[in-house]
Amino acid sequence: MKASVIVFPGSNCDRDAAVALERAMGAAPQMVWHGDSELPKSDLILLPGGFSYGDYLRSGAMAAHSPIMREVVRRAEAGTPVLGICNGFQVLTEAGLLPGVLMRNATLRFICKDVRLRVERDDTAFASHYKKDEVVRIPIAHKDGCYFADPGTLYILENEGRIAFRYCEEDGAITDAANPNGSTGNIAGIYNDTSTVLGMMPHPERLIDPAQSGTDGAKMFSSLVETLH
Amino acid sequence: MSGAADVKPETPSLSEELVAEHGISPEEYERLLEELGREPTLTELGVFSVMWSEHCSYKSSRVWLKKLPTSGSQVIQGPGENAGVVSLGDGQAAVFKMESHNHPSYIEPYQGAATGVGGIMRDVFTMGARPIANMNALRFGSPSHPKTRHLVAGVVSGIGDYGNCMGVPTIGGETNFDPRYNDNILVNAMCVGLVDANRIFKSAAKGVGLPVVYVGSKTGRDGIHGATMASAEFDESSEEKRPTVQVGDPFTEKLLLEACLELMNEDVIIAIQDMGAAGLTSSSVEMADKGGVGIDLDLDLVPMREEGMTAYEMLLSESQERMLMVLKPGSEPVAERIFKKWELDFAVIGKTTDTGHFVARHNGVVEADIPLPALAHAAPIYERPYETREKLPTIAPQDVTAPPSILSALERLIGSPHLSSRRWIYEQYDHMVMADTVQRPGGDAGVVRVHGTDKGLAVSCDVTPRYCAADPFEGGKQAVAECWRNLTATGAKPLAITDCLNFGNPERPEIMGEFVGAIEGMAEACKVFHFPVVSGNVSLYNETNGVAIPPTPAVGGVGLIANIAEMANMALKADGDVILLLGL
Amino acid sequence: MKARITITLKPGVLDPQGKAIEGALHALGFGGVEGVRQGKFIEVEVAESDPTRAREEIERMCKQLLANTIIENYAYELEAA
Amino acid sequence: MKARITITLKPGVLDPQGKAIEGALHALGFGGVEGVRQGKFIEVEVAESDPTRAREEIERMCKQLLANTIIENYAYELEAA
Ligand SMILES: Nc1ncnc2c1ncn2[C@@H]1O[C@H](COP(=O)(O)OP(=O)(O)O)[C@@H](O)[C@H]1O
Repeated sequence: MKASVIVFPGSNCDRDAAVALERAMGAAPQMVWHGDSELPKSDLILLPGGFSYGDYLRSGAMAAHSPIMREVVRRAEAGTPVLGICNGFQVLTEAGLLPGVLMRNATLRFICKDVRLRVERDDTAFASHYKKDEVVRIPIAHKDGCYFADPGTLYILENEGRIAFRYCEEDGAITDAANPNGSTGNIAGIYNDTSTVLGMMPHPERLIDPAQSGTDGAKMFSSLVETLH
Repeated sequence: MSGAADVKPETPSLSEELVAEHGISPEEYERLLEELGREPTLTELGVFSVMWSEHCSYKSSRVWLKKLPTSGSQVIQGPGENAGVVSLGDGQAAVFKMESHNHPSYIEPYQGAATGVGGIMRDVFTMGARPIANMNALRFGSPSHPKTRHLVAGVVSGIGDYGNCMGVPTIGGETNFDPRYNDNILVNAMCVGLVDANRIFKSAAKGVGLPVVYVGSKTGRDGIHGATMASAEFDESSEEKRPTVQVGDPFTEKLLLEACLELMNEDVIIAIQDMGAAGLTSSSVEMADKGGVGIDLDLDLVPMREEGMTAYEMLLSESQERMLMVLKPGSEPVAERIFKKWELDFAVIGKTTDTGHFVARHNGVVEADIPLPALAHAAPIYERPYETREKLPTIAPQDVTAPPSILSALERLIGSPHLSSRRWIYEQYDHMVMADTVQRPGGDAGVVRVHGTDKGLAVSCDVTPRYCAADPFEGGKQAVAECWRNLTATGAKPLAITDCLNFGNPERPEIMGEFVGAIEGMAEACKVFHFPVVSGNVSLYNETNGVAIPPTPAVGGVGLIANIAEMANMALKADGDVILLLGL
Repeated sequence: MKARITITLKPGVLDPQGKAIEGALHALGFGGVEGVRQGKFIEVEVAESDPTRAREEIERMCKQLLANTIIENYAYELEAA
Repeated sequence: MKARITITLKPGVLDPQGKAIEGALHALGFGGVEGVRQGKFIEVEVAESDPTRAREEIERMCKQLLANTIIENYAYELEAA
């Protein structure tokens, strides 16, 4: 399996994502500079977290126009799986690969902490090692993670089963108290209409080995490797 | 260089007020005239004022700082460079330093704290290290003071936004409240970086005729000393010429970090220095002085953000996210390519010389021409008088009235701002980015894994100002000891400390007494523990209307955990475990 | 020419910043305040001196980058620089 | 009454956002663009219907909360709601 991690100016979870991929794949992914217009052959494209362009103007807005994104969009439309984590999710919405937007957290503050997620689907390349309705612990670290979409879009997302993860209580209950950032429907991650593009605010790459105090994130990478090898 | 004729500008006699507004005393001015052999130009006066300032020259503290032990087999670089360096074994080293940004944070809490974090990270990556952990030690006024809430919110989000954007985890710190900080809050930021021990970069510009290179952001009128406004040269109606608050740009700093580390992989840098306080002046003077050479700057070549800036303003500007480097001749294109890739400014703005002078030209005029020793070594050093305050009486336990009930006492303690949870603060800091945080904030020390190894670096910031106020010597000792304990509590072997000595006005003997006492106490503890000081910072004059802050010698320690599998933490692990109380 | 662009959230889009400001204004004693909304204000100078073409250019900038038209509206004024 | 308040960085104050937006516009092919500055735009409704008193109220809001007068300027227009 060949994976590419896109590096934008201001990306800062690119190394973390590469470490997680390498651990799962047994080989290092290719790091691709945003200014390149050529993307090597890839079975998976990962847009990492960070603050591309400082998150100035709107998170992800400027990165969405980087030269490499034209190629990412083309590949995504041709079916190559794309995973956007945190800032990567913001870039995917700004680039139009996923619907909706990520707005300022309801608290208006940056939040870094572990949250519980309920796995809504286990039939995708990203989540096959999880079980539907399983509750996992994954950290978030963002200021703009409040997912918003118009009612029509939300209706489609819900009806087509395109919600990937929701913020939840330890027992899986979807409550306001478990919602860290005000996201509509406690949405933490969504798929595109072919379930090949996933955007999520939580950082699975930060909990992949016991020294980090948890491994719930590792299954995402092992799912991908098993499905895409 | 343009080879411009050495035209000297008109040198009108500088008024006494102007000299005083530059913080130069009449005796210091006499000394300046002697060193220079003539009257300074306004630009030269500005240069002297920053180089001879307390901040740059350590004129009140230097004699006492010598008391701190600074050596040990683990020490690779003690005080004197941008940051201290200790060995971690296996050819790796930790680079760290703590610095204050107190006054700017009181004026504009968000930007002041943000630029403080930016500055300390530059100190660390200038040495070739990738920053891997940040800490911060904060002191605010009374929680009920009308300004406190605003200051806390601004400082915390400023620290968070800068560190988060840089992608460096903030893994701990400390926070105190005391009414004596009402008008003088303290914002001390610490950064720890990781470097290969054989790839450490320093600031001595050794060699003549070498290109002096400016990189990073453009220069604007940020943070220029207020005294400039008094000068007749400025048109007071011109709002645009007002010196302005420094605004941080963490995005540019992130690019600067990556570009510098990329260039450091090429073998072309002879010396590098970040532009911190007193920007272009102190960085070029320090590099030239350490290298034993002269330096010639052509200010026309400095990348500018605003039009019409004078030499004075350019030399004193504190615009952030800038670096000065001396390169091997001929390597400019290599460096330029890298900085252009990262979309940063790059300009050759001068060269090293054999004149032993600091020379700055602008528009064909020599605006400053000063022998370097006058700036670097002739700076006055004071042995200020000090008096040791009488010790406060010891309180005997039986004289203290017992609380009505243990439970209510406990409630009061837990509910007090001094002991309440700091989660509200550290959740605003990304403490997990880089994916190597193995002990998050909330424990005794933060711990990050040394990337790709089983080793861990434990970091802790400590001081209890209350103790220092009661007895500076014991308080200084205690700060070092607490830091030592916090590190050892994770299973780390403490290696060395950095410090940030925050005090009131040193011209008052009782304040100087606090300073002396705290240093002597710290020195004693450091000796006993073999816990040397490898870097640090002094912040004096933290007082308003005669009310000084409590003596606050913040200590930041770093320790090494050989194998993180054996690390200890605070969590109680299982029912039925035995709890032991150790110590006196 | 110089453009002064205001970007505002569409009606119906939640505005936590505006709400927080409103709360803070109430706390400061500005009781009668309501309907606070926060947007962006961007100034841009374009080389184009023909108003019609300048307008077109600004429109494109807004649509492509400056505003996220899913949630935001934009408006602008042009003046000779 | 309704106030439309624009808050801008004082001249000379570094505007990292404006700088980054300018860079992005250049990369998108808007070559002639310069002097990009980003500020805030805030809409507020006040109960006060007397323009003079409404102005006073808005001034106080700007000074006390909406603008950070150390680095920002503010300006506003009032209109009947
Ligand atoms: N300003 C801060 N930034 C980050 N973490 C902080 C800050 N202040 C306190 N903390 C964290 O909160 C915890 C409790 O702080 P404190 O009560 O000051 O510590 P101590 O146990 O050393 O007295 C510690 O883990 C500390 O690292």
